[in-house]
Amino acid sequence: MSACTRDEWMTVAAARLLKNRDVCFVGIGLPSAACNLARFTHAPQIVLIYESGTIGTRPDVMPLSIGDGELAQTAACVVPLPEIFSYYLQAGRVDIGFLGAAQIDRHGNLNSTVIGPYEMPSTRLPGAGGAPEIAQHARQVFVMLRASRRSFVERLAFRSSAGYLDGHGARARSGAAGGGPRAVITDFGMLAPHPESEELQLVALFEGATVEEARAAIGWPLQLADRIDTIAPPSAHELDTLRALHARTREAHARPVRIPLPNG
Amino acid sequence: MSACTRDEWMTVAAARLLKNRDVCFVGIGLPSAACNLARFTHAPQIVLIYESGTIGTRPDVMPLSIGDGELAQTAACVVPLPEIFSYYLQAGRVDIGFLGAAQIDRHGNLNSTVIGPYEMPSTRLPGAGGAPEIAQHARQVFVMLRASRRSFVERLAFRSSAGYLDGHGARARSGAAGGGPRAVITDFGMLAPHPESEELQLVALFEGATVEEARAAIGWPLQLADRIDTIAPPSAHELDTLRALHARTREAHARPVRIPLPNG
Amino acid sequence: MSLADAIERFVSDGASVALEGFTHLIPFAAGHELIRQRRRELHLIRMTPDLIYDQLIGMGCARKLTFSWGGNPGVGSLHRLRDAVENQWPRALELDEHSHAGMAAAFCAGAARLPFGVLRGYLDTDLPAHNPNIRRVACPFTGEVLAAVPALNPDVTILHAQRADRAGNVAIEGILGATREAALAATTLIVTVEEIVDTLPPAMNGIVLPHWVVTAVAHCPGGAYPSYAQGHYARDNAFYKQWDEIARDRPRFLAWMQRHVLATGDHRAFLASLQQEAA
Amino acid sequence: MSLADAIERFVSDGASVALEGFTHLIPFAAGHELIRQRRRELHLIRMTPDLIYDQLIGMGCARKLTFSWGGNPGVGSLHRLRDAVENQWPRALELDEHSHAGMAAAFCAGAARLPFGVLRGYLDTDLPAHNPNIRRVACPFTGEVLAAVPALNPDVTILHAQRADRAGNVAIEGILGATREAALAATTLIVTVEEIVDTLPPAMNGIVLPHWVVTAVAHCPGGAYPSYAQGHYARDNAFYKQWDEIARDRPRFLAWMQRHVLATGDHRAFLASLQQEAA
Repeated sequence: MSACTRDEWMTVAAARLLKNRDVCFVGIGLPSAACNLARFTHAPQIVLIYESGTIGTRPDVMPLSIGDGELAQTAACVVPLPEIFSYYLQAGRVDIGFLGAAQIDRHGNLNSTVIGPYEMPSTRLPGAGGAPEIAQHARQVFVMLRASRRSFVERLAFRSSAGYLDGHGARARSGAAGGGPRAVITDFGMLAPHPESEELQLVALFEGATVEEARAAIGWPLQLADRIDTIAPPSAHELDTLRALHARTREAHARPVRIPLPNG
Repeated sequence: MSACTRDEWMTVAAARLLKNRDVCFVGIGLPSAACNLARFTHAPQIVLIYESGTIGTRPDVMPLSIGDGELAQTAACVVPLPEIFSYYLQAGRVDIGFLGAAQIDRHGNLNSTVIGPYEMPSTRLPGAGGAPEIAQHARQVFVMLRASRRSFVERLAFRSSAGYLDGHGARARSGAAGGGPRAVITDFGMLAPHPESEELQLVALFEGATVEEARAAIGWPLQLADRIDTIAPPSAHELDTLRALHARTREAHARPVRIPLPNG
Repeated sequence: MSLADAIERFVSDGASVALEGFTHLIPFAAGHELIRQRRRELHLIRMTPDLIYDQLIGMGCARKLTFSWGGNPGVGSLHRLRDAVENQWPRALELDEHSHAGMAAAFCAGAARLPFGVLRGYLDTDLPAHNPNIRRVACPFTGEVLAAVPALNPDVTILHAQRADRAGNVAIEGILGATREAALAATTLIVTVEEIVDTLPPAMNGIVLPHWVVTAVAHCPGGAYPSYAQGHYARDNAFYKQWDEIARDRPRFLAWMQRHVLATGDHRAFLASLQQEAA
Repeated sequence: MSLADAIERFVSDGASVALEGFTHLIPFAAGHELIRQRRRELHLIRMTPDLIYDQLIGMGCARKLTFSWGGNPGVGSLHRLRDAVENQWPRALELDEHSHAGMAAAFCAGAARLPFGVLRGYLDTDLPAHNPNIRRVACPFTGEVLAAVPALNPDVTILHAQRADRAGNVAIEGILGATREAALAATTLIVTVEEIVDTLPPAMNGIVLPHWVVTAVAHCPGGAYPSYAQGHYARDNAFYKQWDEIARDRPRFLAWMQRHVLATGDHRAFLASLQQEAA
C-alpha cells in the first residue's frame, strides 16, 4: 500500500465495519466518506440515509452539507425530515448510526454542545442535532473521532447524547432501544466497550500504531482488550477508490457556482 | 324553472350557501353534488377536500366513492390521509364540513353508528368515519338529510358526532374549535340553530313547501324562526348545470370497466 | 414470491392483518388468497372495511375488526359486516371502532413506534364509552386534555401498488389513504404490484416504500380489481353496485364466493371467472 | 407583492419567525430583507441556524433562538452565533435548544395544532436539565414515560420555493427539511419563489402548499443563494467556506453586511454586488 493519512485509514477502517445491506444514518465528513467508500467497494447495496430526508441515496461525489442537491437527485426518495426521525430512526429501522463529537468519555457518552457551563460557555459548539436520538435508537453507533486528551476526556462538560452512561448495564436499564456505541474509530485504531463494564477499551491498532501512542491520546487510563487486533492498512483498491471519490468531490466543489442573478 | 326533484332542490340550496373561496371538506352524495355545483356556477374558486387525501380537486364528473381516480387526477395535490385530518381539519383550515347521518336530534347531534343498543344493534350503520372531528373542527357544519320522523328524532340511539349537545352554549363550553351545524338542508327547506337555545328551528322553506309538511317530517315539536325565508326554486342555469353534471357522471359510471385480466 | 406463498408463509391464523388502501389500491387479490387458504381468527384492521372485508367477514375469517367506517362507498351497507354484527353470522365479530382521525393517529403512532397517538377528537361522542382504546392524555405544558389512541401495529400489512423494482422498492402513485403509515407500522409487509420493473422512475418527493421495509413483493396484475390502480385500470363502480345485491343474501353470497374465489386457483383465475360470467 | 412589502407588512419587531429550509431552499433574500428593515427582538426559529441566522444574530436582530444544530455544515462554527452566546455580542441571545427529532416533533405538533409533540427522545442527555420546554408525558395505555415538547407555532414562517402559480399555490421539489411543517404551523406564511407560472406542473403526490395556507408570495429569483434551489442553481459551497473567514472577525463581518446587504436595495442588488466583487 502507498502511504496514507490517518484520516484515510480511519475512513477505510470504518468502511470495513459496514455490511452490504446495512441501513446507515450518515453524517457529514468522515462518516459520509466511510459509507460511500463501503458502497463503492464491498457493500454496493448499503442503504444511506441523510437526516435531510434522502433515503437510499447514491451520490457520485460527497456532499459538503447534509443536504446537497446531489443527495436528492440520487435518492430512492426524499421525505420530509420529521419522517426520517419518526418513521425510520425512532421506528428502529436504522442499523448503524454514525456520530462525531467534540468530546467522548470512557463510556461512549458524547458532547457536542458546550465546553464550560451551559449558560456561560467558553466554547459554544454547534449542538446535538440528530445525535441524541441516533444514539438512542440506532441498532449500533459507530463514533469517528480523532484522538486527543481534549476530545477523549475523563468528564464531559455536557452530555449531548448517551453512550453507556456509567456502564455496567446502565444503558440497558435506561430503556434505550439501540445498542449504543459498538466501535470508536480514531486515528490510532479502534476502541470498543468491555462486555461487562462497558468501558471503552483498546481493541485494535492500525498497523504501526502503538499502545503507548494510544494511551497518550486518551484522557483516561486506557484499558486494553484481552486481544488487540491489528487493522491492516488500506489496500490499493480501497485507497484508490477513496482518493478518486475525494478527487471527484474536490473537483465538484471547486466548480464555480454561477451567482443566480437574473438577466435584464 | 322546470320541475325539479327535492334532491335537486336540496343540492341547489346547499350550493348557494357556499362562497367562492370557501374550503370545503366534502362527503360523497348530495354534498359532493352541492359543492361541485357551486364550483360550476357562482364559486369557481371553491376549494374541495375529500378525506381520501385529495386537496383542491376539480372533478369533471362526481365520484361514486370518496377516492375515485378522477379526484386524484384533478387535484392540486394528493397527501396521505392522516395529514388531511391533522394538518388541515384539526389545524382549523376547513371552513365548511358537510355531514349526513341516519339520525339528527334537535341540537344537531348526529348518529351514523347504530340503531338500537351499541352491543346488540337492530341496525348496524357504517359508523362515524370522519364525522366526529369534522363536527368538532370545521368552522361551520352543513348537514344534508332527507326529513322523516325516523331521521329527525327526539333522542339519538348513539351520538356519533356532536352538534350543540344540549344547547344553550354547551358546545362552546366543551372546547370544540368549530362552530357546529349552522344549517340543516332537508327536503322541505332549511333548519338552523336558535341563537340562544341552539335548538334547530325552521328558518326557510322551499317555495311551495309548508310549515305543516315540515312539522310532519320532524320527530320533535319543530319551532319556527321569527322569520321564515322562502328558498327560490333552482334557476334554469343551476338546474341545467346540475343535470349536466349528473348526466356526465352517469355516463362515466356506466362506461364498462374492462376487467384487468392480463393477456397470455 | 407468489402471492399464495407469501400468504402461506407470513399470515397465520389469529394474526392482526391490515389490508389498507383507501378506495384506491385495495388489495383484493390478497384478501381472496386469505379466504382460499381459509385463515381463521384474524384481527382485521382497516379504516374503511370495503367489499374485501365484507367477504372475509362473511366467510368467517375474522374474530375482530378495527375500523372507522364500514360501508360500500356511495352504495350503502356492507351486508356481511351487518349480518355478523347484528346476527353473529357466521360468527360473532368483536368491534374496535374509531373515527377516521383517531385511526389515522393510531397508524401514525404505529409507524413511528410510539405507544399512543394524540388528537383533538372524539369530543362529546359516544364512541369512548364503548371503546376502552379511546382515552385521555393531558398536555404537560398547557394542561389541556386531549384524546389518545393506542398505536396500531399490525402483525401483517398487505398493500397493492403500481410497481416494484427487483430490489423490492415499491412505488405508489395517487390516493394513499393510510397505506404508507399502515405499511411502516407493520411487523411484516407484503405488497402485491401491477408490475415489477428493473428500475423505478425517478421519485424525488414521490411515495416509495424502501426495499428494507418490505418483506415480500408478489407480482399480481389486476390485484386491486374491483378497486383500481391509478394509471392502470379504473374502479369498477358497477361491480360495487352489484355487490349490494350479491351480499344481501347469504346463499347468494356463499355461491358467489364458491364460484369466483374458492373455486379459482388464483387472482388471474378469479378475474377470468368474472369475465366469463360477464360474457 | 414585493418581498420588501411582505416583510414590512407581516413581520413586526418581537415576532417569532421561522426561516426554514434544510441546506436546500434557505430563504436568504428574506433574511436580508429583515436585516435591511432593521427588525429587532425577533425570536428566531430554525432547526439548523445557517449563515442567514448568523447574519441576523450578528446584526442584532434576535432576542431568542430556538434551534437544534447551529453550525456551518461541513465547514465549522457559526462565529456570530458563537460570539452572541459566548460574549453577548452584539447582545445576549436566549437559547431554546432541542435535538432534531424534538424540534421536528414540535413543528409537526404545530402544523397539526396540537399543544405538544411526543417522541422517544432526549434519553439520558443533559438537554432537559437546561430547557424547561422538554418534559415528560406518560402513555395512557402502557404507562411508558416519553419525551414531550411544546408545539412550535411561529408568528411568521418564511420559505423559498421553486414556483408558485398565480393563485398562490406553491410547489416545492427536492429536500424539504421541516419546511412543510413549519409552513403549516405558522400564523402567517410568506414564500419567495424562483418563478411564478400560470399553472403548476401536475403534482399528484408531490409537495404543494395550497394557496389558502399561503399569506403572500413574492417573486424573488435567486432568493435562496448561496443556498440552492433544486433544478435552478447549485449550492455555492465555496461561499459557505468563505463565510467562515468573513464571520470570524467582527469588523470584517460588519463591513461585509454593510456593503452587500445594508447598502443594497434588494436581493437582485445583493447578487449583483457579489458578482461585482467576484469579477
